Amino acid sequence: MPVSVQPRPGDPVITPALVAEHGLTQQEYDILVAMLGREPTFTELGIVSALWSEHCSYKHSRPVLKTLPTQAPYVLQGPGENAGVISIGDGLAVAFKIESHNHPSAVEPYQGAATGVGGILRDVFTMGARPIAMLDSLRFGSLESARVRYLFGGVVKGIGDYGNSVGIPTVAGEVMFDASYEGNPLVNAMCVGIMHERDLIRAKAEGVGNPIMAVGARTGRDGIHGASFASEDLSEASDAKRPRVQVGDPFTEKLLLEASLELIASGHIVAIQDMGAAGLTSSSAEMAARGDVGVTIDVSRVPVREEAMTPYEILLSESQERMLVVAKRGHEEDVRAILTKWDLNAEVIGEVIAEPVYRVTEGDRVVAEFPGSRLVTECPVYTPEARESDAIRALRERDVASIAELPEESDPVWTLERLLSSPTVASKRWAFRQYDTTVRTSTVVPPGDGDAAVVRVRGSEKALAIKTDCNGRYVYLDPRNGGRTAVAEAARNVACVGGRPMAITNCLNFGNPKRPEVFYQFREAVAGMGEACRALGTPVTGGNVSLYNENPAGAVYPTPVIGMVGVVESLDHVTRSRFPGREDAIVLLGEPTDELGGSEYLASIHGIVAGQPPRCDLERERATIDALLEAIAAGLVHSAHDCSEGGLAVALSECAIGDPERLVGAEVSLDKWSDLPLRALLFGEAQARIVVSTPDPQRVLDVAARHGVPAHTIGSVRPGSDALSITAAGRTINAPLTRLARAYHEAIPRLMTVGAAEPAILEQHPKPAEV
Amino acid sequence: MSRFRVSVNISPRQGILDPQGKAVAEALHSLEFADVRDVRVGRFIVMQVDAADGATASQRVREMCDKLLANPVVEDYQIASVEES
Amino acid sequence: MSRFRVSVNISPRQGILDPQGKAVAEALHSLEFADVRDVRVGRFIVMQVDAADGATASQRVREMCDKLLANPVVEDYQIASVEES
Amino acid sequence: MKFGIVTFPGSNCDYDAHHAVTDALGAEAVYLWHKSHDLEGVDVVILPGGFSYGDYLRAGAIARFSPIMREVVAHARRGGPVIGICNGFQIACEAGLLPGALLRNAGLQFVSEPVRLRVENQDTMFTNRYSEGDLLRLPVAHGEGRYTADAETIERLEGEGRVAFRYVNAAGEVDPAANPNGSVNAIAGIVSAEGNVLGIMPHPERAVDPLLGSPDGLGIFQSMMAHVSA
Ligand SMILES: Nc1ncnc2c1ncn2[C@@H]1O[C@H](COP(=O)(O)OP(=O)(O)O)[C@@H](O)[C@H]1O
Ligand SMILES: [Mg+2]
Repeated sequence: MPVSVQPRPGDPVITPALVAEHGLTQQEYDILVAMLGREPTFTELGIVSALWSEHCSYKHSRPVLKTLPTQAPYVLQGPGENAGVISIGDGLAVAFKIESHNHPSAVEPYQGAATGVGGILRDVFTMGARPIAMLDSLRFGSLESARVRYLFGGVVKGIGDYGNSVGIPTVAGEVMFDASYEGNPLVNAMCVGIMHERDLIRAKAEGVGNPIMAVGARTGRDGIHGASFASEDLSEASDAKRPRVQVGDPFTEKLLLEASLELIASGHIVAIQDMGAAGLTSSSAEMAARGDVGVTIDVSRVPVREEAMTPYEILLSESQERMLVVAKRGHEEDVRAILTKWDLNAEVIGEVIAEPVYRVTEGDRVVAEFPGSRLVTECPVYTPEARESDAIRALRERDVASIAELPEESDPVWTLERLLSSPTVASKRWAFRQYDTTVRTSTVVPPGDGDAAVVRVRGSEKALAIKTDCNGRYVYLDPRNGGRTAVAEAARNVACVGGRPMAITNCLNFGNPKRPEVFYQFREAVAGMGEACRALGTPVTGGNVSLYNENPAGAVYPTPVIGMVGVVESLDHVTRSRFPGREDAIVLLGEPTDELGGSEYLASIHGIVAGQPPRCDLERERATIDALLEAIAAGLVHSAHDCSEGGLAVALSECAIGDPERLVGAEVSLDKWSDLPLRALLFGEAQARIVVSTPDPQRVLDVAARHGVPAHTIGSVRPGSDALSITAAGRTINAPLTRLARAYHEAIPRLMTVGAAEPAILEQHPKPAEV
Repeated sequence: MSRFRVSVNISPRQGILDPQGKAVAEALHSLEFADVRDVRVGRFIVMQVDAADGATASQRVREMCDKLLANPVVEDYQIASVEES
Repeated sequence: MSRFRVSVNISPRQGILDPQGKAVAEALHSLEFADVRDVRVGRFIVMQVDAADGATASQRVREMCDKLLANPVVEDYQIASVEES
Repeated sequence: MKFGIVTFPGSNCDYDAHHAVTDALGAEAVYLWHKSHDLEGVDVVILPGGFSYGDYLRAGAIARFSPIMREVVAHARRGGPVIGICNGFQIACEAGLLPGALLRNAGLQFVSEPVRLRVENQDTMFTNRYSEGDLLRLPVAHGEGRYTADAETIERLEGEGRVAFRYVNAAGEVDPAANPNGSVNAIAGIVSAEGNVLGIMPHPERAVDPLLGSPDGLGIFQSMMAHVSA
């Protein structure tokens, strides 16, 4: 029998204006009315506005995401759960996921970034995995701006303070700076966890009569409508209806982490899920939909932090450090006992029911009811028009080879120093020095020592190699090629430390999908990613989409951040990027080209973002990775570093000066490529290139040849020397190591100490001085 | 021109979660201070300001709070005292 | 028995280096607040206390400070206000 | 011999300490729950690093009131060895097992990096496996590690040889640039007047394996082993 849903006394009446304010189109509203067979109550409108927001529903992205490869024999859990899971053998599995917190971080960088870390940690430990590593992928405007310094400083401190407190090492990431991210920084956090395959648990409500329990922190009015907020352009308008900032409590998170893992191991529960975006609403609706069961929730039983909270507020609150648990009937007390041990609450707030409805009550008054899981499954899906912007095509087609050199460039050392001190290239130690990188005593290769992080897996000879990457400039100028390149670079970085790339998670940061040029970028970039994942054998196990990354100035660069996980088969294979303290030969896998498009050289020396970005040849990438891994396994490789922003000259410099306490000289000859323009040879960003140092160059060349990878011995390490000397086109460039080191290591610290608004000054962060 | 000692109290906004206050309240309870609730932990800043008079001094400090000392997104501030020193 | 709102200021002892205060002062100077000096940053704690009267309430809070809220090795505290709420 | 590692709410290096003691040192270790009143007959108590009670209010301020701390203090008063690492050092100071306090880093930022320590006194139960002047490579990871105490206390610590470790540069010299937090006299670790309590900000338990950069921290655990079994 259909129960009657009445509006609560005091509920606002549903007007077109109110509907619009909830981000629903008229058409979506009609679908809702048709589904209900009546007008929704205010509470129901709130529920739907959250579930049908871009953030929760993926309504503009789902069809495109479906084209990504997700299969491999070792994939235990693909997209659709809180995190992806792959098997690494020995009965062990790895859960990992990346998530964005861009909009909250633009409003309140410290709390925005901190709660981003908290959310992604929960996504991983709710799979039954113990988090063992964090990564952060960040994009900001220019550090010349005080506002940007405030955002960068606040975000880094927020990530550090949260992860450090919970006790998860932050071991890798990247930071890039470009005007396109001004006002809309990107803050993507990735978490990697380890578990026994047998402990894998899914967020799927099951078992009629099983109690649904709210676990962890109490519910307050934090971040109500954060999910819809995350689905809007950042503008003055969103300032007004800004949700109250969510404040993270890493201490409670740590207790929740331990309690949840104990709970999962205890066998007292059937499902557990984070109350993340759209809080109680999305967690309960999604768990019900996955299990294809009905649920009923009584909001009056939810532990609250503030007085007189309405069902609407309780359902949509995004208070942090909360979990929704489906317990086994009769085990409520066992669940409560475990939570109590960790000083946390657990309250029964609802039940799994046979009747195919999603019902919310307040005491015995029904305040919301939807038929079955249609609420989740019948969310409208859009495939907007896609058209490339003529302006961007023109930029790509621009002939950048003809751009005149600056007079100063007659001295390539000047150019090299400029590149090394460009914040995008320069050492990020200022950031990761604030991250606990060694807690858990498993970090084999910490930030800055290798192209990816290496974290050992206790109780096995294996280790994990992990890294995030994406060059948004490449994607902007050529989305498909850029999407491929993002995956390829992440794979290359993982291979450089000795890891076999296994699978990816991804965070798709794009602008407003309703604009054809943006949706074009989205569709093409994802297509490119898919091609690369197929070619490199790294399926997609999950990810996150963040759209509407815009500000009055326009959209950010399309930035599909790739989080790659690889397996290092033996700890003997672990390889770092610095030159060793011995006279090794230097071998270049891959070849330079005349490509300059989209390069850091054009951007930071000429202030130009244009041209065809370096072509990504996936067959070549794969062969290069295979060759490198074979050489590493054969014990032939003492160091490996790929060429990315800044090209070969920057890569060689990083190998020489990466460790400020141990500068190592080198002597390199690039004469065999004298036909190439010098600047392309030194600073071009041709892909699929890796700088390797080896005691046995011939065997490395043989391995490369067998894989059809071009390779050349280009010089040797000179531990005694105090310069990096490069001979090219008949002339010799002598770059003093101390100058290169100063440029590379001091650039960001210098920038971060200018100006007033040093975010580190106060524990809570001072408002930036507007400039 | 004279010198004033100005002090400001900065505390988490009403309704904003204050994990520190929560932890302190719980600690106090376990120490048999059962009679305490709603603990909020903020910052206390004292400084010397040169100004023509007290009103100007406190006005200056307001500006400092708006610009740097307080984060309006999560904090409220209040000039606690202005004394000629 | 009534309820009082009691606030305490806890600040670094004289002679104890206060890098936060120093950094704030420098930041203020670079923001053209040339007229400020001797900035000290401490903690501001507000709480609700049930007590017979104001004197008892503030006495209770003193005990809390001696026991937990302030560290006598490096900090001084001062009851800033006691108001019936 | 048996090590007891206290797990406070928010401890996060208890696992690392357990790994160091069992896997690297090969001794027995048990976790001691903060609500417990039983030290389970351990020979050495380790107060591990982390963020007990979120480091809210002051690092270590709340943890010192945990039930288990009453037993730990009694154990120390009986002369039983206690080592406080990082947050454990802060807790030991708050609990009065060691003098002084650990304040916000002078640079105001959390600092995570390998540092160099010089062994200042080899005649303690925590350092007998080192020689004076030895240089150790250990990681630090803290935001509140600036050791402070009044002038007399510092004088006494120095005079009685109770400064066990100091931050130094590659040349083994005290150098502001090599002092990660601005500690008075570059103090990184001290022992109690009776010599049975060690507080150290850097993490010896994270430096027990060359694979992870340095085995230099193992000596502290071996020293305790030698002392207790002697
Ligand atoms: N935000 C960050 N957090 C942690 N580690 C970082 C961060 N940014 C850069 N790193 C580390 O710095 C090193 C260089 O990274 P990156 O600039 O991406 O080099 P590459 O371009 O060669 O991949 C890597 O070890 C990387 O993990
Ligand atoms: Mg790289």
